[in-house]
Amino acid sequence: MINKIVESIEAAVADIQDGSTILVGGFGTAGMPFNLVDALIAQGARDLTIVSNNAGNGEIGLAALLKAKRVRKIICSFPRQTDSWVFDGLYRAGEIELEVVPQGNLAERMRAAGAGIGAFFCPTGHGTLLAGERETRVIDGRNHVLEYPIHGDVALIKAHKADRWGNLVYRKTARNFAPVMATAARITIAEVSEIVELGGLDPEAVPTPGIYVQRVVRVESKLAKVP
Amino acid sequence: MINKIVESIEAAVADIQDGSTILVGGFGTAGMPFNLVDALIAQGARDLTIVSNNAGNGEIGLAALLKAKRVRKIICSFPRQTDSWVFDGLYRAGEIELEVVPQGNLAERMRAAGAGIGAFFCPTGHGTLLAGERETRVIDGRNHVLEYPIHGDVALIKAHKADRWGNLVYRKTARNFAPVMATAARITIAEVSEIVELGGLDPEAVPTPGIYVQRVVRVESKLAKVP
Amino acid sequence: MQRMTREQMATRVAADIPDGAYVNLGIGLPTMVANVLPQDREIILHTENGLLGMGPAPAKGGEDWDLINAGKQPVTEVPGSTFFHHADSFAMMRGGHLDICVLGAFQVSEQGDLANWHTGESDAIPAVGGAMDLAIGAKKTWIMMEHVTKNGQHKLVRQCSYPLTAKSCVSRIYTDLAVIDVTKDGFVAMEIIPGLSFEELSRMTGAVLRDGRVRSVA
Amino acid sequence: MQRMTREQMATRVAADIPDGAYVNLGIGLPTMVANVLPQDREIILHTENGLLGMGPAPAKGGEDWDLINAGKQPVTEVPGSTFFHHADSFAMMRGGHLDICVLGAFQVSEQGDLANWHTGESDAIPAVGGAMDLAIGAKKTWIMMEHVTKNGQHKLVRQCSYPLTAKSCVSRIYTDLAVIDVTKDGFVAMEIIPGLSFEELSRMTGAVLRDGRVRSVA
Repeated sequence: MINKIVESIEAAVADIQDGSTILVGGFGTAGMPFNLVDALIAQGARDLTIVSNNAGNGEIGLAALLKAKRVRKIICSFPRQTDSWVFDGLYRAGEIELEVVPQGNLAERMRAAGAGIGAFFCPTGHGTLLAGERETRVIDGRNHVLEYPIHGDVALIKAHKADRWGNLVYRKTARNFAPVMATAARITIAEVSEIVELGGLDPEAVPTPGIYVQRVVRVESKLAKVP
Repeated sequence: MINKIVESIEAAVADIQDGSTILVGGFGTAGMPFNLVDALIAQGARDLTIVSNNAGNGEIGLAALLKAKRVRKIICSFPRQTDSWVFDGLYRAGEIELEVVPQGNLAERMRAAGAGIGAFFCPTGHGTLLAGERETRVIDGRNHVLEYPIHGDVALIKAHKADRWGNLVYRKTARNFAPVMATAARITIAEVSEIVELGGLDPEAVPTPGIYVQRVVRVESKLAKVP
Repeated sequence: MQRMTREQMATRVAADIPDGAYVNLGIGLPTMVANVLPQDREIILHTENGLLGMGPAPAKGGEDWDLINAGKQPVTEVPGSTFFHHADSFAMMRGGHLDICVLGAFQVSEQGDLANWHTGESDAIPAVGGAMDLAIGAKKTWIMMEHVTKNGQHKLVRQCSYPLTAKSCVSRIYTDLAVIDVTKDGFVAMEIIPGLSFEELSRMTGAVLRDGRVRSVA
Repeated sequence: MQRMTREQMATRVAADIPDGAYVNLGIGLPTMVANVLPQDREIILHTENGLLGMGPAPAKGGEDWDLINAGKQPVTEVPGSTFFHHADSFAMMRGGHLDICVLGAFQVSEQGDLANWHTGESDAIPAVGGAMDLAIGAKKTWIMMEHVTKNGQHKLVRQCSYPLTAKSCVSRIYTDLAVIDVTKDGFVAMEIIPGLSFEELSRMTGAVLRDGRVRSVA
């Protein structure tokens, strides 16, 4: 019998290795897996590469992971926010490596990783600093840049409901990167607010089929805005 | 006010031009937009390029369009079926051009067209006849073939329900290519069994947001298997 | 001369958005356009964090922090809205399906090059978000910004001195002084606020400006 | 010697599919595996036309022609199933998420090359379907086929003479005579049906065959 539900959040993250690349869901605080990130801090893995849209808000979640000096490098689209002082300080002190990726490329590169696409040409970023030394090509008269997949060792994501097969549904814009990250990581761990019986989700409306999910843990959702 | 619902199926297909590339939904008969294809036959456009998974079943739908000699070329993954005698006859008589594309590439190339991807590298078909003269590249030690988007002038698809914004939901495996084709065509025309009020579809469960749909027409669904 | 207020600028942009248009409003100034959309038009707003059919801000106390816009402010959903994940959302944008995106800018060049993500200062922390995707993705990219900086420096320029967001992507610029089309012949003033002459506007513009206004037969 | 029936072959394949596996069964012979899956294991079937969690054929009269498998036969959905579109379905396959796919074949070479889509005859109508995607997409590609053709010709060969579906993709072959692993050293017989000697099996195999059977200490 398939049962991806893990009883404790500590067990869910226990085997995360030093040096891992970890995809962390969320756009700002919406969809941010706060409980899993807290568990990762407690677990102690270090020298991590984090892939996430932002670089932490306030002093919680990713910001707390950064503050604990566990992160070697962050790949994100928008590190600078009004409440990203933890990241800002580390960056200015030269204590963290930053790779800025256009948000659409961030999503599409993880989608490529999950979909078996070796690389793709896309117009975004052509002629800008972020295209860097990347290969370019004119296709149909338009400039394109060659982009490669971003694979994760682990994805930490938040969903609304799950069943024991790992099928996940989300709430509103908290969906954001989670379904894409789930496809791009070797091990996807989801924190959810509710577990339903198998068959309790509408099969026409499951953004993340369970094949992409290895572990599910039920938690109290931290919905409130960062203070 | 936005109202994509067209009163007659004749009006829905009236402006399809000779020489168009038409993406036709369906996998076998599931999701095949029989009513729209019949309307296209009546409308009379010719010299068409058809992109569809199969090349028609029995004497109806795509097979009838082929029989009416309206199709110059078909791009599909699996023309040969037990009931594809219309296509088989035209092909052997040299009266239709065939491009066979692996099913995953067919889907992904239309997805690329809809997603603004200029080209992508993928392992499927490497070292086979179907890779033809395509560019290849070794990425991460694996052989890949470069594939280009397939754009449609028109997509003809079948859905289950729609609202006046063109939001579409599907039934079971009749979904297949339709959401992908809707993104890849300049004009997407959907036949549906039911029209609901705006707000009548679950916003968490709409595989085809209305932005991808230009016209919707209500019809009696032809669900029955081809005799 | 009375410069347009931010609200007036938003109203001016909104007036040009046709019924039925799919529109993405960038963070900052363009967000204000959502509040002044013409009531008699159905305009569908896209937010790149996964919602088509975004509604106005919720009433105080009605915030749902799972329902936010690209600026991370709470919003609402309208009937007919749909949610999707980030790759699907950017596919919608980058695939050319949005009719218009409205973005802020540091500089726009007469070729339509856009600089709106990085000041180029060496100690600045770069942050691009969806700007590069938006600039190249929509059918039309409009810019909404002050005509000159607070210090009076040009923002409409011959060549952007700031790092580019995208080349040749801007088709129209709405400023607090004018509406300017970006054409193959460069900047063309289509409207100028009352009390400001074309010559004065030209001096506040860092590249050749042509006069494209339709003159009324007086 | 008694060749295995198709049902016996299906049962033999099914026995090797572990609990919790995600599996795609190709059209034709492999479809039969669905009917003989061990009752004490939860095995989730993928069908490339957009369903994960495919169930058995419906009772007569209960067919829903919107719910079919890749062979276009009516099927059912099990609790926990999910539907998705074709690009998502092939992303699932091509992204390496399926544990096993079981395919039929014309020929398999000792390098694991697969030929199963085209006989190479000049008047044949080519039709590939999802075969090329399946062959390269799953973590393991297993083949289920007769050991030799009806005319006694080899199907396990040194080099495929038919056009390839994919190179170096097959890891195991289940025939009506044996279970053969495809290793870097070529074909290795892991099981042979009772009454057939290794030497006889070798003669029916068009490439070098090694004996990999575990001998019981007699």
